[in-house]
Amino acid sequence: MTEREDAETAEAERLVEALLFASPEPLDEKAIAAVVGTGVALAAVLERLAARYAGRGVRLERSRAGWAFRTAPDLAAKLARVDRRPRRLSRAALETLAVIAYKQPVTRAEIEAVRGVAPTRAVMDQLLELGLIAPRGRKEVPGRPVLWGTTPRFLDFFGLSSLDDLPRLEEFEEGLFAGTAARGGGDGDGAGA
Amino acid sequence: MTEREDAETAEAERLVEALLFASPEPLDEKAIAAVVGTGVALAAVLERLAARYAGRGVRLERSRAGWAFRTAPDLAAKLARVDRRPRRLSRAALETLAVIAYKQPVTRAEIEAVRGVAPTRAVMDQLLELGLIAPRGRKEVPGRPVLWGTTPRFLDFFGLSSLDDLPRLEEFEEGLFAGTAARGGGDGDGAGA
Amino acid sequence: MVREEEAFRVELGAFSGPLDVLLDLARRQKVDLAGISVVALAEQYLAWLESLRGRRLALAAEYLVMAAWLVWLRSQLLLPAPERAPEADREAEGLRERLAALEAVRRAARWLEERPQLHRERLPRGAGERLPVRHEGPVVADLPSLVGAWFRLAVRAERGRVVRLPPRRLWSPETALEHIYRRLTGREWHELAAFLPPFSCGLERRAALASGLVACLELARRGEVELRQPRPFGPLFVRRLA
Repeated sequence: MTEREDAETAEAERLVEALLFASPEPLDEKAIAAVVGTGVALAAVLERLAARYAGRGVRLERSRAGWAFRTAPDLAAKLARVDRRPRRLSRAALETLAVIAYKQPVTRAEIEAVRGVAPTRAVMDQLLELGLIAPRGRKEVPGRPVLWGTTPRFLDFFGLSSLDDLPRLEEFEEGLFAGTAARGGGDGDGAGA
Repeated sequence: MTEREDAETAEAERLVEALLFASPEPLDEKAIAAVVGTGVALAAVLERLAARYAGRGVRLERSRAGWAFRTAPDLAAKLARVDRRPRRLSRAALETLAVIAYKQPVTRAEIEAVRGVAPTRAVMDQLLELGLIAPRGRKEVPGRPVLWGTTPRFLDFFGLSSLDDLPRLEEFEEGLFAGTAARGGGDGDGAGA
Repeated sequence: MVREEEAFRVELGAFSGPLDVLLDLARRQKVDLAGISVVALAEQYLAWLESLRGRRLALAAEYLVMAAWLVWLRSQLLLPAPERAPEADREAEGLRERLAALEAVRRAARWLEERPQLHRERLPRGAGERLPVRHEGPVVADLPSLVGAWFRLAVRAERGRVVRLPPRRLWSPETALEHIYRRLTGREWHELAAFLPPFSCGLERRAALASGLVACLELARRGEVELRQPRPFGPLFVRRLA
């Protein structure tokens, strides 16, 4: 390779590098050639560029869609942004926890029957990790599914002294629908909850 | 530097490279440290990374907005079609932006005093939408008008590392008053100048 | 303020306001701005304005205000120094300074324009990657949201069951009136509840009781029966009048 050819290849490599960096999508060799021109040995340029990025934090990857820069897979876990703000239990987690709290011990299938959807693995894992639920043996039916119940930590978490402190829907229904006759007693119940 | 420290720095450099490559917006050192950790000599790592990319198709740029990879300006002509978002700022927008950059914090009325016309709503909207200007409180005069200033994105947009990179306004005035004595007005009104 | 700036520019070319026109005229004098003749500038401006009026272009008030001021300034500057209004020289100097300041800002704007701009000379990463977020903050939830979640589920389950039930049996006031009137005999008091149909569902029973009460009130209005309720919200008694 002459010195001039060398300089041309180096320049083409810079251009391809910038092009693939700025492109929103992977580019195939035809699209790259449209920018770089046809006077360049594109395959060789791409190979050199890929070699330059080998082992770096970013790699030049080739897929069926074309060439693109991607962060090195081994860094994925370290690149995660850490969010230390408090976050609320998701609606799905709250519902699952509520069914377990009110109906315990229950199987996953029973939770699904109430909610209409089965709790996801991620939700169950989160509740377990938080120590809010625990297995309570198995139900003696075919398949022997695990029964779930709440833990002492659950009471702590919600500031309850016992499970009896959980207000029941019926108490409210009496108060709401049975008219004033029930009001006297209903109020007292509600206050204790 | 021990061999181990060396390996750690190299790994931190890969991580910072991946992080900055993944982000289209500049990241400041605080944001980078949040991912890389504080046990690293971040300034040195960034310096090494910037040196590694010097002369490449992509450069590591530093401004008050933070660090960001950007394509090398000399390749612009060939890359013109890659980014579909180039939007030319109108002369009115550029002049308004110049007044804000030099006189900040500044009210609309003060911009009007310099340009002879108030910036239109459309111009202010465009500058705001591009994230080049932002309100900087209010001026404590009757009516409490909003004060405007430029943003870190303004620096990134124009490739400035800080507002100090702006030439002093007096430099632009140079030559405007040259030869005053010699030219002293033909009709007598310039004599006092 | 010249709000019409945008519309106006179409008619007046590249000028944004009268100061812009004056700067352009001043630069055509080809001397530095400090040495510019304000008298000549005023005359050029007025001539320019006249040429526009000849073409019947609508002018914004700002251009005419500037014209009026320049006419005054020119007339003052043409007077011998002792007879001039003392502020005239100051005004002329002020105008030169404003033109110089505008020119400097224009040059600054041009300098900015020529910078290697983002998305023009310097492209950002096109395919930014969204980095994963790892939550390490505490998880919070309160009792009201837990209980609320349960109540929503329970009510939804209840509604789901209602769908499977037969349609509600309702006792209309007309039916109730006919039913009670036919069965109410003798002069004794009868508890209204005794006349209700054997509905077991609470809601249906309460609806029937309401219809029964309406029916009894109608009968009482007609003078057919009288009603008695010994205590508030207690049972209702009804008997036929003679």
